[in-house]
Amino acid sequence: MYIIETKNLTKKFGDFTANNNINLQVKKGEIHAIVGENGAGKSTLMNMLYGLLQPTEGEILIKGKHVTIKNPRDAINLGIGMVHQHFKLVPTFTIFENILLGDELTKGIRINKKKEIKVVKELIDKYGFNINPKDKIQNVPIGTEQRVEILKMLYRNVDILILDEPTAVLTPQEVDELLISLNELREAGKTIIIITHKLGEVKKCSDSVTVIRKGEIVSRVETNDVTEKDLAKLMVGRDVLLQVEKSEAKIGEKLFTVNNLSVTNKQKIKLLNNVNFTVKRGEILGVAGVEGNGQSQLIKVITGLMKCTNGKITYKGKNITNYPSEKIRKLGIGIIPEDRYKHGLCRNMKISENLMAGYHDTNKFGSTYHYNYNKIKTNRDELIDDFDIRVGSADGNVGQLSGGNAQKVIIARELSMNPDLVIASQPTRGVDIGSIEFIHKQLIKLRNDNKAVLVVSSELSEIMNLSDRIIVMYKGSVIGEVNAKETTKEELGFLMAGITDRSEVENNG
Amino acid sequence: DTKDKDSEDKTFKVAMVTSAGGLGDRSYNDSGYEGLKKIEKDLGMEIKVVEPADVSEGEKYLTELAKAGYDLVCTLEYGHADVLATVAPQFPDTRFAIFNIVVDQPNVTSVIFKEHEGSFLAGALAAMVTTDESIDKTNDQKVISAIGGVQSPGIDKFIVGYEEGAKYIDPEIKVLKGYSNSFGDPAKGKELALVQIDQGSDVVYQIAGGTGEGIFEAVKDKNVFAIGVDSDQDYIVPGNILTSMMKRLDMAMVMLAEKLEDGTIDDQNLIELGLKEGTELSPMEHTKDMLKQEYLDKLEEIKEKISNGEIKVTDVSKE
Amino acid sequence: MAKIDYKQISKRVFYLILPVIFAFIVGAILIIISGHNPIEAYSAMFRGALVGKSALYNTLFSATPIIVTGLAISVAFKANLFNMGVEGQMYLGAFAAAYVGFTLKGIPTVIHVLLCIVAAIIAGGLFALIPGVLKGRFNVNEMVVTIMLNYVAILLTDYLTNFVFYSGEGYAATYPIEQSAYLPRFMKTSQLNFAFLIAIVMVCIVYYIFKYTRLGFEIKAIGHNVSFAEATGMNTRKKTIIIMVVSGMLAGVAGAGEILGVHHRFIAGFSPGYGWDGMTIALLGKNNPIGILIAALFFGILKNGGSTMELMVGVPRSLISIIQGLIIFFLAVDYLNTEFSFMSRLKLMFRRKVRS
Amino acid sequence: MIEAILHTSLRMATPIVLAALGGLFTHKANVLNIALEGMMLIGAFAGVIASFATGSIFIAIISAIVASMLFALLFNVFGITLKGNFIITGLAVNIFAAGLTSFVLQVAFGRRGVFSDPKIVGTTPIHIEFLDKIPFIGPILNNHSPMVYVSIIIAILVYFVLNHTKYGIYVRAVGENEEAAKAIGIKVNRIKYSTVYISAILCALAGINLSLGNLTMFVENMTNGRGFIALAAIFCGRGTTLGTYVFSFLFGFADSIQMRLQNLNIPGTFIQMIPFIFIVLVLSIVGAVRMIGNLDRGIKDE
Ligand SMILES: Nc1ncnc2c1ncn2[C@@H]1O[C@H](COP(=O)(O)OP(=O)(O)OP(=O)(O)O)[C@@H](O)[C@H]1O
Ligand SMILES: Nc1ncnc2c1ncn2[C@@H]1O[C@H](COP(=O)(O)OP(=O)(O)OP(=O)(O)O)[C@@H](O)[C@H]1O
Ligand SMILES: [Mg+2]
Ligand SMILES: [Mg+2]
Repeated sequence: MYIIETKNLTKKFGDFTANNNINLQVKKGEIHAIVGENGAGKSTLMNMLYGLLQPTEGEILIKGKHVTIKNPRDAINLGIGMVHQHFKLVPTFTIFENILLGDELTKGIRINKKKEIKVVKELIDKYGFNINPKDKIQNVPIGTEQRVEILKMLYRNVDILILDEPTAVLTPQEVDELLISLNELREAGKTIIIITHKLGEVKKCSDSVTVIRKGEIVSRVETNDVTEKDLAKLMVGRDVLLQVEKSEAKIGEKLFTVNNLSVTNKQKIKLLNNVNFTVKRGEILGVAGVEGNGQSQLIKVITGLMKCTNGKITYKGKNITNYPSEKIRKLGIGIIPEDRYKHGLCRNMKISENLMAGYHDTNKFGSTYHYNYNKIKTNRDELIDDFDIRVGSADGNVGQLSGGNAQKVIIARELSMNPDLVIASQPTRGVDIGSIEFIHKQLIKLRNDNKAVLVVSSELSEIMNLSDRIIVMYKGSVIGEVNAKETTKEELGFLMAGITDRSEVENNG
Repeated sequence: DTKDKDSEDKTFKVAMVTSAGGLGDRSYNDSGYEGLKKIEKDLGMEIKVVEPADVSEGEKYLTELAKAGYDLVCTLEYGHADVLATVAPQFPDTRFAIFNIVVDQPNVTSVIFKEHEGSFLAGALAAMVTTDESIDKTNDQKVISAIGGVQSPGIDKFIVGYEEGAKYIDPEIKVLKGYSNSFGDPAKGKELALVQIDQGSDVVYQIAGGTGEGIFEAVKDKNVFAIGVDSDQDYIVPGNILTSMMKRLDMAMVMLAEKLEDGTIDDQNLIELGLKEGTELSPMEHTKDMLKQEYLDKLEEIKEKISNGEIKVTDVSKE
Repeated sequence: MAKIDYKQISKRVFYLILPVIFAFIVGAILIIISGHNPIEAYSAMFRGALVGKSALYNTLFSATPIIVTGLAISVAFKANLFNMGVEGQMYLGAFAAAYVGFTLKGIPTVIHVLLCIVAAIIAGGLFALIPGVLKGRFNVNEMVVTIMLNYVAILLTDYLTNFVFYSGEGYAATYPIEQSAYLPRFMKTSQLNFAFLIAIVMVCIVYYIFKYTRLGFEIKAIGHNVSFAEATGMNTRKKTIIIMVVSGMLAGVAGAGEILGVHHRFIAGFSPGYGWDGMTIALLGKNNPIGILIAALFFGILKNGGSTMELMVGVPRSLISIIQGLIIFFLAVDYLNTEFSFMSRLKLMFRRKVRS
Repeated sequence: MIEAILHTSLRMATPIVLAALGGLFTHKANVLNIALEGMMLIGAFAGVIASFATGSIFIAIISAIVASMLFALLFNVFGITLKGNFIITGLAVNIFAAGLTSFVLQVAFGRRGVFSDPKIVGTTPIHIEFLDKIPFIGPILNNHSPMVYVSIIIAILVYFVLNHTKYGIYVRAVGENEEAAKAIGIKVNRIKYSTVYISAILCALAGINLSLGNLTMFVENMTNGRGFIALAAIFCGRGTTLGTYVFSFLFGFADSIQMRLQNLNIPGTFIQMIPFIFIVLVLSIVGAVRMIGNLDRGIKDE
């Protein structure tokens, strides 16, 4: 008997079929992975199980019984919990308030904050997360938000836990920890559905896998029977390079230099402390580090979203300190921001409009005083083609695109302007392996064309695969620099933990 | 001209266009409407009252009424002056009337009230009672006050007349002034009045439309005097409204209708109504008994002096 | 080529007419209660608003100011800026137009009119600069500031009218403007004048800005997502100021139209709330210039027909507001979007019933 | 003098305080409630009518609340259930309320403009003995209409409800991130409805205070923009209970100062601008101070 079973579940958005006759089967007590390309319909399927979307056709059986899940409350009552791909947290609330939202602990009619904090603290400790229950969501890094989402569901004691790309924003250590906790949860009798683009994780933790392509199930296999490569092939329908090959770097002149960059905020906290580095033509410089060590601020400053309090940024010999992003883009710097839907895209605007934003004042789309809609449309169609963006309707809004395809809109926009330098922050977060391959190829091509890339990623393997040189950030400073070819995950791990002198550790250990 | 010939058996039609405040102001517009109703009752004419939503509709209203065959179209809105000057020539057979402002057209009668003169009387009376110990509603301070709706020469005309009247009786008297910035905010009116009463005023002259309703409440609560405006408002808070500076719009309307009936209206392009015919103090039904006879005599004397030009009251709206 | 979806269009029209019919039915009941004949009242309304050239012209006349205030508000609303100060900006614009209208003498009419309008644009724009700068520089809530400044603008123009440029004619109005600054009428018996053409030109300009210019693009982006707009180089602080100013400038035009076309002098308190009506118009028109034009024309019909109804039949003025309020209620509803959720809800309910 | 000014301020601020506290709920639920004005007006009207008809202040209050809630129902049906735009529905409520009050007055009572009658029973000011003994504070707080005290109690209640109860948390969650609230199974629309009803109740009290506390009459459109001032107070107070209260009070304060200054030899219109300019100045200064040391570019996403 399956704990979750769907029969010919179909979901249409207008004319577009996102899920077509899905017959999903998940056994009780297993970890079931769902993989598929961006836009394959994974989130749609899960949203139906969680009551956020209503199926167009088909049935859902939970524990063998027909159910109608009208809203999340129904789902939770049925023992289903879900952690969303795009977080659903209240920014001004604290972590504990978010976790207990809807299940507040009260004393009389008054909320018992003390008890709430205590309970949440225990929960956090139980799963070994390193977060402070009293922090406000708006002040914590995105990785913490993810953990809060998971804790929210764990607190609700659901039998079935759906995790939609939970690891996309976690550090490798955190991923390991999460996978261990998932295992523990399984031992405790819970059923887990996990969506992820990282096939390694699938191999590591799941018992069985469902592969979805273009809204249909193409295969359901036992994890032990397949390799990563097999899965990749099932997903994409062709062989995929799990690691893009790149030639020897031909380093050129200095292109972009950051000198003594510092940011001190209102509360007199140094968010960045004398950061120095240089990006040369023909190379990819990786910025590694555990999230929350100043990478976001660094990117904000060098992409013109924030002013620095000290230091100097030079590009092609020109002082561009504290330039706004408008001017920065004009100088030929492409920007791929970390927060896709906040800084990179506008959900409620058309794909074509998103593809011109940031360059909307260039004459690519007509003159400054008159847009030419033919040009705008041509640009859209070309980029959708060139960058293989999977859209339901080319005329639709970006909000309708799946996460990975939305990211490709940004990549397409920034790379199509032929930049000399690309500043890319988490460029492949939440992107499927086929697309990762594609994006990596694009970035490497840029480097091979004697241009440069600065890439920030919390994904160590991405940093190591892509970069020629890696700097590591720790507490707002650059703590070390290594050569990508010579370094090891271990060495980077130490640096990221703030340990520069390894002998010290070894002696102590 | 057929109008004169058939005047015997013809039923005249009279229309009135209200000013921005509309009916229900218990003063200006209502007073005009009173007159209109009297015209219907006493003179047997057909009447109509209409209320435009805003000034820009004036032209439409005046035109349509003229077209509909009204013999006399009166507008209480002085903002219609310009419009009337263009509409009137198009309907030479219709008689128009406008109040408080002069429109120079052969078929327009402009009726002007000398509100400053009536206000002078009100001020004089106020000055006399404010220190009268025999009245339990006044104190020994020489302070009285006035509250206007929105500050403008049209309103200041009342206040300045009032002040001059008070000073005529006693140059030392202090006249407090306030504006509620609205003709329809009674709560504000009440507070303003309370503030003035707190500062020693015991006679509050209201020239503020609906805002005045709040002023009346304030004088009732504090047991001091108010002075009403436009129509006889004494009944609103009997005993606490010293008097009302009546603008006899009702009488003026009736007068116009009478002149229409006997055909003399065509020669009347400007009618100025002074103390006798137009602006006068109410009969003071509820307060007369509190007042000394000498006050009333004094008022008569002043009236006389204004009429024969011995006293000149400033009209600030004509500068 | 995209197919024209007739079903969709007829649905849209249907849902546009439905609320009006509904409001009129409720209105009819109230008319009966007030002791009048609804058929008579409505036919007066219909005739007064639509039958005959001068009726039609008067309807356009009533629509004129609110077309422009609607546009003014839409520019700000579209960028998610709550400019509730269009009323005040319009007052200052109107005053400036009147000032130029009565101080400059002996210049050719076209030039005089243009100068008046420019003055109004400048005054409205400058007044909107205050909330714009406060929002752009200090992030002060523009809704509050504009509501407050409305009072200031009206008081200020009251002062100027009553004490500085007082005509001496006994009511709160300035000197009349020169004949050369008049916007001419189209026909003698209707107040419709060239201000309407100006309004139409404004519709075109705003349409063009929204659709074809960089500013329009940025207004849209800022309105949807400021962070995104900033990150894509739109300098949202500066643009906020600019957008507020543009909105204020349009408000100024609305004021100028009223003075040059209708009153021919500044009258204290001349606006019965055109700025507020503009808000309803902008929202009903979904911030789309064409939509605004249609919504304003509809309001024109209501207003002009409403006054005929009061004039001819004697239906109380308040009833017209009631009907207006009702129509706005029904029009506010996005029937096309709700229809589906209603249907699906019904279906779900039905399904549940069947199961249990 | 200062005591008198503060006494007046408190009285004048009370209708604004009540309406603003009501509006605070909708504000927190991210429903822009322009209808405060209309709800207040209808409350004032229904209160006066009921008081006139029954002579009972209690029935007057109940009627005001019921009438105001009926308008809230309209707002909810059109604004929330049928997904109309809040601003339009709010404006429609205002137009409708203004029209209906004068229509009923005219048709049912044959009156125009003003409805005042000796039969209308107002609230009587409360004299609290022990306040007499306290200097300064005593004279300010004493001898007010009951709604003044009610408004102070309500302010405390509102603070408690918004910050310390489940309901308050849900309201805020709905307002800040509807998706988050939905995802956890909170009935978003139900919460929104309820906030509109709460604001209707408080607006009714505000209206009662205006028509039966400050005055004992109804005058067409007597709210005179107080609903919008209340809305402004909410925004000025950045949506906090205390801030909303303080700014509502400041409006009353600035207004009563203004009234006392009218005897100075400055044109009255400039004096009357004081409250409005004062608020703008306060906000600008607060804003400017907050901006010091700000490093982020761009407008804040509020
Ligand atoms: N509300 C919507 N309206 C229209 N189309 C939608 C909507 N939501 C999703 N889609 C479309 O349905 C398809 C499936 O989307 P879904 O989010 O389920 O993909 P996914 O498999 O989760 O992708 P990813 O891995 O990128 O998250 C996409 O093509 C998307 O564009
Ligand atoms: N629109 C107007 N047309 C002519 N006279 C007016 C007008 N408004 C006010 N007045 C004059 O000003 C005086 C003061 O008016 P009052 O205080 O009663 O205000 P009001 O008539 O209610 O004002 P509103 O016109 O706003 O209703 C009135 O006696 C009247 O003569
Ligand atoms: Mg997804
Ligand atoms: Mg005295």
